[in-house]
Amino acid sequence: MMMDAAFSADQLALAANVRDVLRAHCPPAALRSERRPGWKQLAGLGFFQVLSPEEDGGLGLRLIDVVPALEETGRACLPGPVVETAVVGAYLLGGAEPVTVAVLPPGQAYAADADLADLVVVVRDGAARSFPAASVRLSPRPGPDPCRPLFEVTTETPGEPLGADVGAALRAGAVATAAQLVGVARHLLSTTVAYAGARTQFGAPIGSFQAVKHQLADAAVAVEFAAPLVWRAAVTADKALAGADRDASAAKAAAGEAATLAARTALQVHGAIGYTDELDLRFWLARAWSLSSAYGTTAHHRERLRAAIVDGSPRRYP
Amino acid sequence: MMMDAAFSADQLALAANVRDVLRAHCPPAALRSERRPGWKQLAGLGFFQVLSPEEDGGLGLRLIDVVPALEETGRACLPGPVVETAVVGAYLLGGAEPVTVAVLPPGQAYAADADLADLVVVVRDGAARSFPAASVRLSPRPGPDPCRPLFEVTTETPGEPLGADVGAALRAGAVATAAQLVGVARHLLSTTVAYAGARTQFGAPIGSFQAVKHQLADAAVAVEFAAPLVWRAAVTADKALAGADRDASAAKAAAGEAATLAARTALQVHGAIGYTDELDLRFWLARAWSLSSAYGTTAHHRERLRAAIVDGSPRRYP
Amino acid sequence: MDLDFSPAERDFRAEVREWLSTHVPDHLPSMDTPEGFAAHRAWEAELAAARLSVVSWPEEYGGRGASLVEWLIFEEEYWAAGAPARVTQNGIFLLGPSLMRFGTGEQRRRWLPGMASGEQVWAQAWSEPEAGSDLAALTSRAEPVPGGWRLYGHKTWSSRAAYATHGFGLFRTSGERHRGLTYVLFPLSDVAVRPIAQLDGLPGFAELHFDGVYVPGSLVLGRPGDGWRIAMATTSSERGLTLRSPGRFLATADRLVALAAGADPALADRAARCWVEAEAYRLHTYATARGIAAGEEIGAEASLGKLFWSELDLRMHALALDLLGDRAGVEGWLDGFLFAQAGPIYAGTNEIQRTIVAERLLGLPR
Amino acid sequence: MDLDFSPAERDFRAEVREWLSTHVPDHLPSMDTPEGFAAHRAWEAELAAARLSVVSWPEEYGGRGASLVEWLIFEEEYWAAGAPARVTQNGIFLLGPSLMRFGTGEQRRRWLPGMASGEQVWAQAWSEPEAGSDLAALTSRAEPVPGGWRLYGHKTWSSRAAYATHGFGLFRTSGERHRGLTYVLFPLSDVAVRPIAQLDGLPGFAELHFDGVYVPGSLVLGRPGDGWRIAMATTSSERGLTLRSPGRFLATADRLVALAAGADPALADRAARCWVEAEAYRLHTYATARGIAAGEEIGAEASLGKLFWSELDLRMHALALDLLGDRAGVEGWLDGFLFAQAGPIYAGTNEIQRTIVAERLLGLPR
Repeated sequence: MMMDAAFSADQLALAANVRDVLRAHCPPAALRSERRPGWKQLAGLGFFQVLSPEEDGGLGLRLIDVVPALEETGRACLPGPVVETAVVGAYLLGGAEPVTVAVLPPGQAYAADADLADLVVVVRDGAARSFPAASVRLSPRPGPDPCRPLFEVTTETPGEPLGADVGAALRAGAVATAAQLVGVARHLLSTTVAYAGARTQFGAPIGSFQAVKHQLADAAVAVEFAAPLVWRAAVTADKALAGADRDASAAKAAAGEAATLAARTALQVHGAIGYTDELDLRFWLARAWSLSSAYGTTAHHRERLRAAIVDGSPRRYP
Repeated sequence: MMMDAAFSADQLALAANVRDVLRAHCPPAALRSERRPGWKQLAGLGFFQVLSPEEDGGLGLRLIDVVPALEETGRACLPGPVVETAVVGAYLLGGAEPVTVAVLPPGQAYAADADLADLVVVVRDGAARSFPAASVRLSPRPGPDPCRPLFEVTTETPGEPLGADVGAALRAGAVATAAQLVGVARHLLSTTVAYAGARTQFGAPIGSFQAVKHQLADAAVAVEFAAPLVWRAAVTADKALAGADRDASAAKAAAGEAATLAARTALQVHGAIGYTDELDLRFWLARAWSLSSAYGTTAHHRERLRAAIVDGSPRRYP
Repeated sequence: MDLDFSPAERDFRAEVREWLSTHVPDHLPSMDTPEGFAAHRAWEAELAAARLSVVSWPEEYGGRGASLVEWLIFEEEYWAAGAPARVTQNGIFLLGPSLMRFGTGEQRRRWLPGMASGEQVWAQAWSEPEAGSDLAALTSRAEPVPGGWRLYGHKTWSSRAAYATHGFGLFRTSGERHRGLTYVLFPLSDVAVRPIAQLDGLPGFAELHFDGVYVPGSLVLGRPGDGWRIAMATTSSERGLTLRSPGRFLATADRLVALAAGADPALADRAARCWVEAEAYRLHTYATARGIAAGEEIGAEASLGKLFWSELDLRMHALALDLLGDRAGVEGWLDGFLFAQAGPIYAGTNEIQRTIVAERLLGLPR
Repeated sequence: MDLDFSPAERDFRAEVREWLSTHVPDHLPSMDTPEGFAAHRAWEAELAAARLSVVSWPEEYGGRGASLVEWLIFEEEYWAAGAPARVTQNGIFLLGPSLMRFGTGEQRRRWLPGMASGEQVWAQAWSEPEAGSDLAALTSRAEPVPGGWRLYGHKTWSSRAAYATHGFGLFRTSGERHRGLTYVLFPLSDVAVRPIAQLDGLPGFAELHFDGVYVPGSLVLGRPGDGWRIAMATTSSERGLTLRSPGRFLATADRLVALAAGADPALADRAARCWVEAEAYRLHTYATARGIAAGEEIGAEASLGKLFWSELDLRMHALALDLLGDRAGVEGWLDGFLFAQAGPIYAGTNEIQRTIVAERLLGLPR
């Protein structure tokens, strides 16, 4: 709503480019038929190298610069390991070569989208190792999201240790995922508003009933106040400020809850049809659920927040 | 609603007697002018000796037998140490003599209604001691409830140790308070329904708006499903079953939350007028808040439930 | 009210528990696949052979004439044992009670035994594309022809219809909004069935297209024009006792509590809360059963229960996902999570339930 | 957007913090008692003498011409220092902005300085017994007489009016529902004021009875019939930035977090959540301030903020009571708890705010 005021014209322009590309090349129909719609075109924009240093051929931008663009990837429900390739990979690998990356973060059992990866990064016991895709065995595991399949990764080689700051990379992954969740939630809201304006029951559009209006308003409030926590977390991550982990957890937890609430509201307003393959809605519902447990579940981040704020020293003011 | 099916005809008849007495002798106007309205008439019914053994001149009933009657004392917002005198006192003192009792339970700083007491029972470190009112100093302390004033108790004598089972007495106090909270919540609901049917805004009774209906329905659900936990807790307390403490905590927490939700809903539906001395509503709001922290706050009971259920062994089935 | 069970009730519980402990199959494929449907039907036949498929029905229809309390006991044991979801549920829980109450003797004898044994599996056909919550707006119609009726129109969200053998639904026989509806049973063999894929990709629902399907007069339940009244009685039992007995939620809550052992206290707190709420639903249901045994009718009260269990089920499954993260699917919680999402929608949306509670139980103005 | 503050903003924060650290009084009696009202007014005068009472107002009216960001900084420091609630708030936050925007030069010069210094304390008079949420249904009226108007009717829920010196409100000057309302200022000396006791027994509100009170034409703000438009601009600022700056919630959340140290983890979890939410409100407000500085109008967006802070305030005070039990009163949390209960009611109920968000921001049909 007013949140655009938080971003610079350049940041918003990048997002607008991503949005245009995804409208053209990742329409909802593509979610049913393609595994990686729009990726070639995004690569053409330099999107997957956006955080890599300019000397490596990247755009050399900061995380905050891509928050609105990442939101657009959530809004479009873009499949594939976007955050892993454009964000976590850039932190861990430097980004000299454009490779597609899948990540198995600590606390998670499976790597999402590993079927598309050139490199699989496994983080265990605080250390990251990378494995060429050809060297690992992938076994599919059930998950909620048809466009974000999960794989158990079995490694048979020692892999290559990565020297970069693993904590910073995972933190950036959480913040980037939070930005996507905000985009997912915004799409869920707008598509539900459109449906509620068109669908009639009891002789009136269902969007004219107070119960529907008020549910949607509550979801809008949740999204509106999750968004600033996301940009705040991106800023503190970029500056490696004290509190960067805390802010990342605040962003991920709030965005996950906002998206889950938006999903619940969308399904409730749509009724049974929202539950089915007849509509595209299910892709965004699934994304809200699957990203909510990526890079730490909401509960995990709430636990970290409690430790940082109540047991830590939470001074706010500069 | 259907909960009457849970009680016997005798149990409901006792409640009906109490209700009739309180309608006649504890009308809302009395809450503004009297400290102990209806007490004499309730004593005439034997209400304050209801749990005492028949050989001591009591009625020899069980806790479950008075749950509906206790609910009526909440519904009428009856002032004075009702639970302390009729329930906790009966457990601790036997009840040979009819005395008015105030209690300072563990975890609480102040004794409610101690200004009316003949005896003040102080429970500390698992042991109960009783003090004649004349032997203690009472200092008023601020609380939310004008009809349930709080007092700091300063003792200057050692008091008399009470040999009875303190745990059982406090547990019964929590269950009895939960029953009162259900009654408070039921009154808040019914009085708010009446107001919503009469008050018009935007050309219609506000009770015809979905937003008002749905808030009240949610509060009704909370009350309806707190009530069975209360009678269950009374039964397991009477039989001293394993799980009696757990069931008491479930009852107290659920009833406190239901009453607090009913209070919030009542105030929201009434608007500013509910906030004022113009209406009687404020007495029930205050009672919901003050009883929620009596015999353990809702949070305290939730903590005990977690310990009993997740860290304990929660088998349900016989 | 005590939760003391009589010796007979205890014996019954022991018998059911014992039987289940040696018969419950390990894990059946989804009932929305052909092989899963067949496996579930075989399981229903096994249950029926032990006379455990519809314990509260009269013996002549395949039951044991068990009391409501015994039925609740059966359900507790059934779900605690991890037994499969009932593929027959729309028949035995929705149509069955209506048939017993409104059907002729011949209709009852003809249909109830096959329903109890799982030989016939029934799909419900209430909704239409333009009438979801607003059932009185139905337009599918039954036209009188000699000896019976011909059905025309289009139904949707018919659960289980992709594999079921029969269906039941409301069809318009006159223009009056509520009083123009008639309750009709029909074999699915003559109906064009188009499966609808759900979130999990499987056809849990179907669309039904009627293009003059003939049904004899003996397949009308009650009198023409009585459909609304009968359906309301049916949906009220759907909302209330029969469709969602506490057993299922108790079993879910127990599994959650086991999962939460050693978890972060904030999560353990939510698990304990779910456990208590499932218990509250159980206690409430026993009290309701006692009320029914004493001759009370369960009407709008059923809406209170529907609101409570559907919201509880959502919270329980959200907690499971928070506890398990990306292992929720492997651990078998994902189907339940998706099914829980439907709870506040089917059998009358929760918005409609709240309005019923407000108007009919609390007395707020329409 | 960074939260980097400029050197000037840092200096301003340091100055405010320093001044407050030596001036904030320990504890004033409630502003709804005569002695408390006087003490609060004395405190306002002290603030005004340091030119800290209305920092964002132009210097000629007693302010410093501070930016919105500086005002937010002031508020953060003010509440973090534990300074008293503002008895002047209806004037400086509601009427003041309207006067600056819609008043004549003479009106501004006449009224703003006394408002800034606390010499005049203003009460708002929107509601009537039959028009709470539905302001367009107001019936109190202003009748034209030579040189001015005579006011008739009955207002209620006028905060602070028991002790205030002046009031402002809407009065009907024609029958058109919205366009027949006129914005009038009036001295309370000529009005019959009947205090209304609140939950805490103190007269936080009053009823105002107008029986032909004369006000000169110079006390009408804007043109006759413009009242609704001006009031909407006022209530939008009431909902939005000015009435409830983040500073207050930040201070409450910080105190809660301190209380929660060592508490049960489930309670600590709620405290951490409140802390984060107060921070979210702060960040959102800075972004809004930047938007306003860039020329955007704050309209229906204000409703989002009102919903968020009022619900947060309820949750924070409920948590305080859960943490403190019967010591909540002694520890000073009870007044805040009661005040928080009013949050979802005043300045447009939260039901009205949700409808505004749904219709004006999301675009749902009326």
